[in-house]
Amino acid sequence: MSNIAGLFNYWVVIFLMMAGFFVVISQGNLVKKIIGLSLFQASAFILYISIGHVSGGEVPIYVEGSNLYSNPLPHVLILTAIVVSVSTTAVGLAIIIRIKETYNTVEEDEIQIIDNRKDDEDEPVEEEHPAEQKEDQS
Amino acid sequence: MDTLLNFLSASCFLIGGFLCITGGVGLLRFPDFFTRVHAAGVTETLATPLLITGIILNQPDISLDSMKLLMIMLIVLATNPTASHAMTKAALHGGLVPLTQSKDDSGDSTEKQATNKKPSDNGGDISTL
Amino acid sequence: MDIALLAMLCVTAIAAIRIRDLFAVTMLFGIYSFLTATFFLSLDAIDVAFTEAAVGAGITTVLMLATLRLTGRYERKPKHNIFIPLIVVSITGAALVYGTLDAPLLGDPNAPAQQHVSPRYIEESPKEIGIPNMVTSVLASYRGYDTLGETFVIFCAGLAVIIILGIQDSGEVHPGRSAIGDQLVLRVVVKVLLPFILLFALYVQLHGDYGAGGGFQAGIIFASGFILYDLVFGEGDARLIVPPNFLKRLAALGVLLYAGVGLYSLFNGKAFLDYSALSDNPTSAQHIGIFLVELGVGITVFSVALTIFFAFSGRAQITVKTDRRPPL
Amino acid sequence: MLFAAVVAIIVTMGLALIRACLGPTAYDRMLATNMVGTKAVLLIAVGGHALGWSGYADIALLYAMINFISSIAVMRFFEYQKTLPSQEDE
Repeated sequence: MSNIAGLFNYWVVIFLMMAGFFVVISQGNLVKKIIGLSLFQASAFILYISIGHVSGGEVPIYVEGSNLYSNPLPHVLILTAIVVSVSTTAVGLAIIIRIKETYNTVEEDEIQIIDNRKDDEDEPVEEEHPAEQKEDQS
Repeated sequence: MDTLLNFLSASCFLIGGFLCITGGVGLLRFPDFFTRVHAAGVTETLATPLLITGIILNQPDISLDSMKLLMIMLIVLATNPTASHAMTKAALHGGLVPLTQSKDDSGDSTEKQATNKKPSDNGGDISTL
Repeated sequence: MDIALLAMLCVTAIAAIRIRDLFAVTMLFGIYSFLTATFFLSLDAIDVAFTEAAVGAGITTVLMLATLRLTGRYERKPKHNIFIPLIVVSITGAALVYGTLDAPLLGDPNAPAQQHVSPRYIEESPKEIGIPNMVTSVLASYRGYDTLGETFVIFCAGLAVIIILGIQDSGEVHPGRSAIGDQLVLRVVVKVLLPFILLFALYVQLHGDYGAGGGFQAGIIFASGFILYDLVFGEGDARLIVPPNFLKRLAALGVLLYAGVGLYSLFNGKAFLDYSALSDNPTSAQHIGIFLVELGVGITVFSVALTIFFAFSGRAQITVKTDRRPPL
Repeated sequence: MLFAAVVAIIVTMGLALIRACLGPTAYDRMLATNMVGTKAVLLIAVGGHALGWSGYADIALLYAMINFISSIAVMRFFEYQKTLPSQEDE
């Protein structure tokens, strides 16, 4: 019984992780994929913090006369990881915006279809790219 | 004095908790958006000060934490009604129609915006309950 | 309380999978971040809760919404079968669950993770570094290299977003044009609230040694103050106050400040990022070093977050104007 | 009494979460999201006081601010997006 209570956290984390993973591999929309990735990341954070938790321990801020603290190391790792994750998410979203502007869709299947069509006939590619560059310079 | 404070904080917690739940039930059960705003906004605005006053009264003495809690109370009191108000205005502007007006009245002079609503957005909400 | 929070997390995740309205999914993601942060708090990770609340619920949601505005709100129904992904996910999940059976129980003080370097941090850092918050001392002093690397990653992410999306100067934007800026109540409340948000950010920055907080959180909160201003008072108004060109330099300045502290100690005959070069008294040297480093981190995070937001919202403007070209 | 208040807040959070999942219109979801945020602030304040966490007030303060910012952001972007198609039509 104590086993179940002690491992319950991990199981929920695994469930959440798999939910994120499922979104990433099964959904076609790129924005939704990014959201799934974020879900996955958030659950990985929970896993780390769960590992660092010490029952009866205190917040790792030194107080006179107390000597049982939670492990500060996972907190440090995850603190920086959260900020890094938002930066990477931002880069991913930026790429999605460019994909939308080039292909006019964010659905994976449609992008693939357009890509295949471009491989067959190279003309549309040549037409599309100068237009993009002009927009950048303006 | 102590018992009085304890009694006061306990009643604050009780009433605050009760108001919370009423707000939640209202949010879930009321028929359309504007009544739900009413349920959520009004109860939250009273429940938050009650609960936070309860915490402040429950603390052994006045400390920095009490001041911070007071700040929280002020901020929630300022932002929560504002958010509700802005949301209601946005909804009205975005084409939701209050329940009191039937669909024919929605072209009033006050709500010209209501006419160009998007069916995909509010198609289901009036007929849900 | 923990179990209730975990259950709500699961419900949110499932709902996020099922709903096709991406706006709703983004809002659910905001709720998810709030719940995660509350859960962190109940696991004693106060600094992490701080960061997750500011980043997950604040910045990430805003960025996702800004993207959705450009890419469209509704997701199409996926065409292919969902059973293969479901099987893959189930197998992976089962393997992971099997792996946890040997894992140490939650809160076990004798778990391997609690044995290695952490006792040293916990016992020595209040004496060696002289500040109560162990997370800050590990972050900025013991693992200073790591944090320097993370700061560079954030800086590079800002650069990448600028390269991909481009960023406009104030001349090309429309100050005062905003859909909700005409709400008087909102404007007044935001005007009153803004100084407090910025003040709170400074408090978090400077109080990080003693309580929860530090450069990462303060930078994000400071940036979200400006983002709030930009949201309510219209596109470009914030850009007049903090021009994007200035922001780019500010981001570089933060990283340079951090690296400069390291170089300073290097030129004084100590190891890179060895703070004892900064002062004769080792404890006060650590104080000065941590202050400078956190300041550098705060400046970088603030300017990168704001740059990314400007890039996203500025992009929205361009596409509105040029989206009329025929689809492929 | 503290315990009762914590339970009440958690129950309310759950109810608001259900509304956020069901919500027929996007505005309902906004409202429910806002409410979950406010309830999270209260949960941290009351629960932190009950369980004796240190420094919970800072976090609750931050939550109150961020909650406001994110609900404003949702409104702004949502509203803005809705006006786009009508502009295109004209």
